[in-house]
Amino acid sequence: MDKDEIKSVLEAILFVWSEPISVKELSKALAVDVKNINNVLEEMINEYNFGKRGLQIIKMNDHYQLSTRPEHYSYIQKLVEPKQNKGLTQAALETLAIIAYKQPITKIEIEEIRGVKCDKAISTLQEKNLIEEQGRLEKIGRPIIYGTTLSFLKTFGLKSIEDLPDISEFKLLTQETNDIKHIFTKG
Amino acid sequence: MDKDEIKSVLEAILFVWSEPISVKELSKALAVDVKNINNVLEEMINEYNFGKRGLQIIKMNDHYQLSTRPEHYSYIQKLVEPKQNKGLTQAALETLAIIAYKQPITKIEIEEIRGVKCDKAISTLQEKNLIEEQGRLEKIGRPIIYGTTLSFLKTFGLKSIEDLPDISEFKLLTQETNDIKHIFTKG
Amino acid sequence: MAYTIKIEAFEGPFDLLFHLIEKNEIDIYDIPINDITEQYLHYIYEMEKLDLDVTSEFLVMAATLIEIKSKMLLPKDVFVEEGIEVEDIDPRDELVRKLLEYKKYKAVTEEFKKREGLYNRIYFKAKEEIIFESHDHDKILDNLEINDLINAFNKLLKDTSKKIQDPYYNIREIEREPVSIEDKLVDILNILNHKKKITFQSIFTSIADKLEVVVTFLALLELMKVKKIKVIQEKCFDGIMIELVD
Repeated sequence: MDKDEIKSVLEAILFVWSEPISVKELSKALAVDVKNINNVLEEMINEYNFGKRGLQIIKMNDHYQLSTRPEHYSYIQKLVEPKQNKGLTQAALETLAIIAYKQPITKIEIEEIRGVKCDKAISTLQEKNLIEEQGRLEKIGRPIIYGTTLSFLKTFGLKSIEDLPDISEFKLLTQETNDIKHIFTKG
Repeated sequence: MDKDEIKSVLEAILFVWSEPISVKELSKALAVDVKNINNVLEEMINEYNFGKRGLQIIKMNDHYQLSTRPEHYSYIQKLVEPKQNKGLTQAALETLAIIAYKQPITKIEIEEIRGVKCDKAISTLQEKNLIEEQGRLEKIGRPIIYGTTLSFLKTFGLKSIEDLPDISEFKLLTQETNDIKHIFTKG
Repeated sequence: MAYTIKIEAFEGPFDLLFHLIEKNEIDIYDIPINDITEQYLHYIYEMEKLDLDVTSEFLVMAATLIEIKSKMLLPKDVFVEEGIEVEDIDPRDELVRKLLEYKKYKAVTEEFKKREGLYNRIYFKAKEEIIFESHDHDKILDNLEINDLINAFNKLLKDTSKKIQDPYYNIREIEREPVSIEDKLVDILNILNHKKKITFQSIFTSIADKLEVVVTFLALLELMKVKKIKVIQEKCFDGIMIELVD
């Protein structure tokens, strides 16, 4: 099977499947090895992005899914029932950001950073399947450890956790923190 | 909107819709005249056919639909476990159960419950005269409303629809489709 | 001096402190602890006046600020370590460290918000149904029983619950109609007008939604309060019965 044919079959399968499908399954269906499938899919992602296509291929870890592009939102919205997705609250988003970057993390650690109780935010995030319990810490009280889910990756358009925006870019705060003592001696 | 952009939006809409949609509705959604839409779609049909794409655009009268190509079906078949070939398929029975308990109901509502498209199951059930079209909903797309037939009652040895066994779980699964009853007063 | 303050909702004491620091254009590394403490306390006072929820965390922070303030009044210890003159740790140090840590995530939250919006603007389609049907079309309807229908339905239920647990499954939100206590009051009274006496459990059996359970319970309490219903339990651990008061 040549590359164009692989692309063609992959497009067909992604369309029919419509839900995230793993490279392994695609490899099995096409009888083409995983590495090859991954390479072709990466190429396809680029072609879709630069070819002014109406669709895009989303990657989450080793799963792929076909969807529309955000820029066509307003046209599609005219035809379908309005989405009623209410966004997450500030509290839930802050909690999610902390979990995303510091996972695995316990509730107490999250609360130390936010300075407030986070029970409600955590249960909202769990209900929305954005975070999950990933075990318990072997210390007093055996606190639950939280981490993000695969749905989280999809919802925030991330290929994997490594894809999270570099937090040090956010005003270089970590470095500044290290300098605090030094600055304080001046005051 | 230039031609490439129109193509891109059309592809997105055909994907989301994934069943026949009329040029008129497309024209309305894009605010581009019918003639222009038709021309662009003809061009797209050719591009899909000659570009070795995994998808094709099918034209039926003044309706268009995005679909896979029959030559890729054998690959898709490998992803699905072989089904029992006796009697109605699980898909058809599920669809029938939903229609029986929730009638009058639209295809989209059935698909929301089952999580997959149900065109084939519905057409089988119609062919076997177990369900019938009972009118149309007065909203975008004027979706068909389905209900069971007399032949359905006969086939399952029921005196009337009230005779169906009580399934309390049905309530949990289908709460969201309740609003249709308000829109469509049975008649 | 009379001045009005617009009280906003703050996510917590850090959020409020940041608001004050930004509003006053303060250098975070050199927080004028007197001013900030005063303003912070004023906010809490205003929040209480407006009956806003001042949680214990806000009060703990107030205590912390006051503690820092008092420590700042003490003379600084200066000591010599390995020949270098070192000042003792600034009492504000710990607070600043926490504030900066919080600020980092607050900043990243803005990025998350943008991304979340993006996701809400893309659409997926439903999976195609893939059926490989028997060719023996004429016999399809032979020997069909109502049990086949029920079995098919049970499998659907099982598949659906499996799917919901599948991490790759599309998040699909089903917006429920919000239930009001008033609705539930009417519901319960309607049932009682029919049956006169029902079990406590029976009201909850068909409810799947946590919120609806809570609302139903509140409705029950309300009906007891206005003496429309009577709730009886004959013996310990007996079933609880609900009766209409005539």
